[in-house]
Amino acid sequence: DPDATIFERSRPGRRAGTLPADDVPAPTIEQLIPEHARRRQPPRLPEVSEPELVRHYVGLSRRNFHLDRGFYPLGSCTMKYNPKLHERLAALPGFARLHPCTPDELAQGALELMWRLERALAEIAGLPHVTLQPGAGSQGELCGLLLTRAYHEDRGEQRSRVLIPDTAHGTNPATVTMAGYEPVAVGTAADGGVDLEDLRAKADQHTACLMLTNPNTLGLFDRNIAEIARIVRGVGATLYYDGANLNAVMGLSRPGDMGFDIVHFNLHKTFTQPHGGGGPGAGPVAVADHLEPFLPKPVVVRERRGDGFAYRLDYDRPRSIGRLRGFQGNFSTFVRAYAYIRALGPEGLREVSELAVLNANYLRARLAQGRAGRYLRPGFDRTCMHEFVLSAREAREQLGIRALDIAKRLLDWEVHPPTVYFPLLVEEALMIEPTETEPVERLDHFVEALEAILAEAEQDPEIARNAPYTTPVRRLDEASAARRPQVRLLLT
Amino acid sequence: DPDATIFERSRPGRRAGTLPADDVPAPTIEQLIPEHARRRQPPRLPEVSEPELVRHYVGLSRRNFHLDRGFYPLGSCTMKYNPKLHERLAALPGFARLHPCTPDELAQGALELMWRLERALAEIAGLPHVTLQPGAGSQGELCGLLLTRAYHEDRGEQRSRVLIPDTAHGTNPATVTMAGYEPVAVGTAADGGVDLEDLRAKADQHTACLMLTNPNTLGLFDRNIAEIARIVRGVGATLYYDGANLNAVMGLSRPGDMGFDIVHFNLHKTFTQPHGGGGPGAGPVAVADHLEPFLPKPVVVRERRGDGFAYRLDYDRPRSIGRLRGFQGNFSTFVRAYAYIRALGPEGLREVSELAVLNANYLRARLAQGRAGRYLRPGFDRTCMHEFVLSAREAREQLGIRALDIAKRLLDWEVHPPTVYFPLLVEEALMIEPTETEPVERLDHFVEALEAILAEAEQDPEIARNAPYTTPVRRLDEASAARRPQVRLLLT
Amino acid sequence: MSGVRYTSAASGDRERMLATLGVASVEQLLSHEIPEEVRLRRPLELPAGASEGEVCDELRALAERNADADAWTVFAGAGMYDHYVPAVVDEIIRRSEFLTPYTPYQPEVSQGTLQVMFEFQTAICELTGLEVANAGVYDGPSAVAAAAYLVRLDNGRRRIVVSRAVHPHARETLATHARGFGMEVVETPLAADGRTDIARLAAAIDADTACVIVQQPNFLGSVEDLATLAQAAHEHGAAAVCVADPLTLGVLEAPGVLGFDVCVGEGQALGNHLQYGGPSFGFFAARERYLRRMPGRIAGRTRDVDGRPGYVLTLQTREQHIRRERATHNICTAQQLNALAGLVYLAWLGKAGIVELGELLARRAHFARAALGLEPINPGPVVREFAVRVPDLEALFARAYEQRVIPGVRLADFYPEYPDGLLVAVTERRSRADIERLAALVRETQPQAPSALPREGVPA
Amino acid sequence: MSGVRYTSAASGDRERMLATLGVASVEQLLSHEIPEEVRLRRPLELPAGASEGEVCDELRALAERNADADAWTVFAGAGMYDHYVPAVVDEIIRRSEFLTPYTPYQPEVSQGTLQVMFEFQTAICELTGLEVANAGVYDGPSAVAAAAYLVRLDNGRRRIVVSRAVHPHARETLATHARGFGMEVVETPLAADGRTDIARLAAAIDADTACVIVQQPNFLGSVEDLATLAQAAHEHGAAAVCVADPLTLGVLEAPGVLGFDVCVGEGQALGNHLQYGGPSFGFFAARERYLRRMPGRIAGRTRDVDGRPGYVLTLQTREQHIRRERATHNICTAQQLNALAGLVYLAWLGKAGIVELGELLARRAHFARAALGLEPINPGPVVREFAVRVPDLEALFARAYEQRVIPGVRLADFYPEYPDGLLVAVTERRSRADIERLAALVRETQPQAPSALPREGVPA
Repeated sequence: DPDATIFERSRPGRRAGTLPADDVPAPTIEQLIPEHARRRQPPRLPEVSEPELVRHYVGLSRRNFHLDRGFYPLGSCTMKYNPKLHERLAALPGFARLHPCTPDELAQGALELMWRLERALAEIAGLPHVTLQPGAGSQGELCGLLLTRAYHEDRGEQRSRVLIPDTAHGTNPATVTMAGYEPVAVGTAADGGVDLEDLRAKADQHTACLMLTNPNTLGLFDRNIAEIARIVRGVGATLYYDGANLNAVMGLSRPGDMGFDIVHFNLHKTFTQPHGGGGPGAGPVAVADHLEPFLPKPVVVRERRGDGFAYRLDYDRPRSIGRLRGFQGNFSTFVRAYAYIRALGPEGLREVSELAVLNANYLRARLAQGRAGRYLRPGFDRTCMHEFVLSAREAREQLGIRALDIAKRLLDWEVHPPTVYFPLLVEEALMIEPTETEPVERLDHFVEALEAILAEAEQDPEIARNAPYTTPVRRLDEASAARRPQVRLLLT
Repeated sequence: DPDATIFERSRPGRRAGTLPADDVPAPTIEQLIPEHARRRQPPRLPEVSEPELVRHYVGLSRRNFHLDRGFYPLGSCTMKYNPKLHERLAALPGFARLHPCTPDELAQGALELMWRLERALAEIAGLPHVTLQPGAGSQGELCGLLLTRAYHEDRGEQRSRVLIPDTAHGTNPATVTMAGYEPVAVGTAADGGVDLEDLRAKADQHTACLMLTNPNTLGLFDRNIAEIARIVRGVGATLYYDGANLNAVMGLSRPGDMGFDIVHFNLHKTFTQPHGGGGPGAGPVAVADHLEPFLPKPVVVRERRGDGFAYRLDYDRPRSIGRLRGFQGNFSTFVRAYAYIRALGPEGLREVSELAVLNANYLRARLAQGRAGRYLRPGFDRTCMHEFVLSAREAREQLGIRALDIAKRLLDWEVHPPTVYFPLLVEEALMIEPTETEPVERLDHFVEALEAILAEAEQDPEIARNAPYTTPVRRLDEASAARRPQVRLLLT
Repeated sequence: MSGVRYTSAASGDRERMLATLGVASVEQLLSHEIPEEVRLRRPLELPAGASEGEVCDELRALAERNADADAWTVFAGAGMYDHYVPAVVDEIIRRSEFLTPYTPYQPEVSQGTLQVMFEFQTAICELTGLEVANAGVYDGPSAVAAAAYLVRLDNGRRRIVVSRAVHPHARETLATHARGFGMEVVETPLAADGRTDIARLAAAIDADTACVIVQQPNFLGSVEDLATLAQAAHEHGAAAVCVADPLTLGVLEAPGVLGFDVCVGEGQALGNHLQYGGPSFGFFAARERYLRRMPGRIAGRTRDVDGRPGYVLTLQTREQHIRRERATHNICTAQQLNALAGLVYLAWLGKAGIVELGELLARRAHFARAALGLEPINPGPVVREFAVRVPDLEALFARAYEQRVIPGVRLADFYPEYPDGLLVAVTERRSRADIERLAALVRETQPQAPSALPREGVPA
Repeated sequence: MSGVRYTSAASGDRERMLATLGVASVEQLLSHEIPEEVRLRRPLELPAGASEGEVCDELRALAERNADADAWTVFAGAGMYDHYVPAVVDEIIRRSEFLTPYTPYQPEVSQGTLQVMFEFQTAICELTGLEVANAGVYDGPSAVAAAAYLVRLDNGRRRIVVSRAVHPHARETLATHARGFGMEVVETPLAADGRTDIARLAAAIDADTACVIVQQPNFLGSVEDLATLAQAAHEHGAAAVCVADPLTLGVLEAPGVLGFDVCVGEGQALGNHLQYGGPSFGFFAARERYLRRMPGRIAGRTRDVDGRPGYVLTLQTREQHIRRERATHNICTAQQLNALAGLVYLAWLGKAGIVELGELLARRAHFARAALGLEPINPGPVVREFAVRVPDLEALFARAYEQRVIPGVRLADFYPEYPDGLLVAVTERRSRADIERLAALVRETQPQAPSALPREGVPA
């Protein structure tokens, strides 16, 4: 049965794992663990042999689309190529097999790598201090807001609101709630940037922070960024940079230079940590001097020692907001990010952003023509940065197919669809981020696929509405999955 | 284009590889290499980026059936599971990154591993001396025949013929020719073993060697082996054991104890070196005392050194046949084979053979029933060892489908077909070796597939004749490929 | 080198693309968009790029300056453990098909990841004895904070009572997050035997207590009396939250069976490499009533239009990308690949293996505690880790380093009240010979150590 | 442990299977088949089996006792070279899909491997300047023997004239195999400059000479005059066989262009790890007329019944499994995975990279030879390797070991006529700093060394 779970492949008495012989002289388990704490029924884990274990997961893996198979223009996700070198490096025993409680003097290589990565991220952000601790973008956001609160409280201020443009990523408002603030939406102007009037009206002494992505989720660089910063600083709030779109501006423009106080990085986007089907990532945060005392602990400190330097973890940070997670953060993502920065250098990083912008604009221009130009109109018709948003409203109205149908039909072309229905501001949104690692022929193929899908829909919209056809499964019933959730196998 | 080669994906100016800067002060290449030797036109290697390089080969890989996907009962090939541990071990820098000219004193771990593997193989074969050098079974065979010649010449004898049962693997006669001997076929008796009468008639003072597989390619253990050995020894010839089927007898019966003088091992069969789509393998050879002086050089020697042992490569072997290949052989296959023997130990190895025999006999018994029993008759109706041979003659005569058609139709069931049309002795042969790593439900599924194919053929034999249908390509035109060979892409 | 690293556009490609755009250079595009006042007009101050081989050598040199658990014998634990990671785990998680896809928003082409999530949820439910689980959260400590937030969303109460025997990182993480949630954290002390002081904990619970949080085994390695603790929580209508070490759940009773409402924990011990602390994963299981407020991704089983079974991300209305400020948590990219490693490890270990391993660890821990001959801080039952007093800790560490041994974790780094405490963890990789080597190091460096315990089971 | 290692049949399965067979035990099956006189009635004398973690630790301990080229700076070459192996190569060859299939006898489900073979053949033809190539043979030395056999099948002559500048392993392998083929091997000497003595070689060729075999660059690293050598062979109707280092073919002219009929060689330098000498692969290219007698697997392009392009193993009538004793060679399992590594490496390097790397090596080799300041054995053009005389070799090796440097290969191990010879190879991994470190070691240990060459290019 190709659909069986690993539990259903279980047969009594089989096993894969082997363990060393239990050869110590010691009491039996019954003597060691009191009865109230002893497990009565062993967990019904699968009983499978190693060959069948491997076949099961190799088989499952084949039911995934993945970046090494084809184009993945998932807007806002920066699905760029993940260098194979990074996996080799992250697996080195000195990194992979290092215990987090290793005394600093025995972990100098790891600490030096973290220190160097912090310095590199600080330079890229244009802000002097970095914590690597947050385990993902969302933790980075929470970190930024808790830093903001600590900063204001340190000044004796209580502020309750965080301003967020209506184009923002969903994590922004969710984080605001979790941080105990009230989110306040700021509108978008006709050019796709922040509505300055609305911002001026809403920024006041209750404002703790403005969270902004620049370029924003429309892929547009906010040309009023300096003015925005002046407004926000004018009311004593912090200016937070959501680094999800940093891939557009490396070496071209720095958040710190734009006036931001706090920046989070998505190492799994800009710095090409593989996405793993949903993690791991990492969300380091860079801050300006006035926020440094509040950074999570520990921080990596470098000290002169003889001819060289010694590195240590500093826990003695009395004004710190504390911890966002265990230990030092997602260290192996630091290894990959550092290797990436070392390989590319300043010119390579700038070129990454330039080519990300070139690829996006080329694709945008190609899609402004033909049927795409007719049915998929730009959300905002401007030169974009690394991504852009189209609206399938005309497709829906003229052809009767929705953005979702186009997405599903693309699956039959062995192309991953763009992000759909985000940002919310754009009706029937298709958010397209090709990234710099795609060659032009993949972009051309994507255009060809969209043209064909639209042409076919002119003839028969049912084709797209019922797509996909060639995938391991077809459209799934999400409604009943949510109504009567079955979230585990009932074991017998 | 999913069918493009890497050369056709090439675009001028692209590249994947990066090299260190050329920073030494030295003359230019034009000054260094004389014009007559300098390349005029650079080789037209592909110009591709790393992301597209990866996608190309990941894409190609998906067009292969492989052992981690499903059942692979390819007779005589011992397609058993390849433990993942072995890949981890072979990749350790101390093994993978060791230069073959490393002085012995700096390669003690490698030499000790080779020594231990030699000892283990000697014990399994029941013969005291082992060379690991041969790079494959066929090189092992050649080694065995050259040892035979050297042995006879050393005794002042010239012998010209090598006896080979008509069931033998094709490499046996091919090797005999390459070794400058004349092959002489020996017939097969009604019980599937060597025809003793024929053997007695053909064994004489011209006979250099009898090459035998036991169990043979019919999967049958030759119960007259002791008598065969007496006959061969009686005429002064060597008795060579083709180790292709050693998986059937580990810890149960040893070639040395059966009377063989020379044994080759297929590390890529019995000792689970992955097949790699056609290599690498390794073909170590074990021999009796009287053949030891002639073994290829170097050999690994262990010497007492203080409290422990030191290992070295010994080249001072004046009667050696010389070399079959460069350096010390396929070292990383030794790592895997040694790890396998260490993990299993004596009980595990015996159990491997016992379960290989059990799986084969179970499958044989299941296939003796139903439609399989009607259309696929056993070549020789006996308890088998690790494999067995069926004849599709009845299927051909009654249903009009050949062994090849059955094989091709099995592809649609996501099962790899058995070996077909070998051994030649059995008409429309299907040679089935399940191996010990397969669970019974895979065997049952294979039976089910064969039953369904035969049932379907009763209705409509065209279905099998035109199979497969679901594979990346369908039946290919092999005749015109051979008539007008196109063996490279013509680059422009 | 420039212009060729991981990107595909050679100069000819760029010219063609720019021509399509009708511009002469990327700079021309950018100059209209990024105001000059915020343009960076100098190269970033970073070392020049390097070839793949050079980067590889440079990072290898850094890696070699770390005392890794292959080259060193490591008795450190404190929440992460040097277990053997089977080769099948690395083999599977490094397949591109699992390594490089995004979160499975398009279920039709993500059944591999989605089924993995479903299987993982099943395994976590089975281990913890609870009805529902998500597909993983960031790590153990943040899972604890997430549990408190969940309970707050559910019962609206504001106080969290947490035992001091819970991992200090979890308590610190909880405190940090609680400032955001607007919750108050009350910590209750250890008893003299290194376990949670049940009476003090029970006394701290009141009608505004959202939940009680304890850990099994606790940070010192002691086995807690879970049933009693759950009862204490429930008496005041508070939820009972257990932080558990999943690897010990082959021998320790499932918290769900003992009455706990939520069970979370650190997953590293399940097939994840140490990686200097991350990434690993946190797991999160609860009673069914919490399902619609749980954080994190959840896969659900359903059918496609042809009736074929399949999986989808379900209950997404809990999540930030749908519900924004009304989401139940802000988790986005989490730890899917690490959870996959955990799942493959559990399947590798299997039903018999997890019990065998649990027993092996418990017996080795006990053997080690006796063999060291030092005064135990927590003399009661332990299952993989224990704390002892070492009169001259520095002497022990110094001598141990010479033999490439890390003898444990200095307890005072976490609990200043134990200045001479050493927390020692065993795994199946710490052989009897390793343990005896550590005992010899103790004997060499601690001549004055009291032999407080009879050395049961240790051969004379 | 027993009964669970890599096998699937648990005891319940076995009972069910035995019941189907109507026997009580496997032993019962076996006892009818294997006569008691050849049954082994004791356990094999081998150490008891061990768990995966223990095997891993034991082999790691063995690996750590070797001076690998990551931990050591290795100037050894002699046919295998410490080139950087790009991560993409390992990534691709370790995919199960390439690692675990058999030889592609069923082309419908083996298009991946078959297309790789076709691409590999194309790359080898392009590198060597010849029309046809197979998909690889065992290694460089055995490829040389196979080339002689091919030529013998073609022209029926019995003598092989081989330059002493060809790799000693290739000459030894040739001699061993020639005994089987019934061919005579005639070796011709080196000239004083370390190159093939062309006059002596030409003089050795006669009407029964099947082929002439030379190597480019030769074993000492010298660039040979290939065109003249090919001409000498052809004057007597002998075939010209070149043994080539494929990595140097970005800067050295293709042997096919210079008149050679067959070109073979060792492929290790192309993306294969050193592995203490194997496995790697040999390559084998020739003029079209040899195609139907070539050894080894060959993939050919064709079409399927639907007209779709595809690949098959072709010309199988050359092969042992079809033609048995009339096969043109006995090759069966060869080195497909290693050839794949070679192909991926060549594609990684690319058209520009192979020239760049060739130039880099030639310039570094030249720089190194000058920097060492020792008397060269082969003073002419070299491209990656060169031989020098070292007055006190043992002192150099001893001092070098202290710094984890392997300074090269002792030439006397291969050519006793050079007792003080050192063969030094550079790769792109041997940085200028590494070379200068070696030069310093020479200066420290060889105070009496003559500085025979002007140190061109070396800064004062």
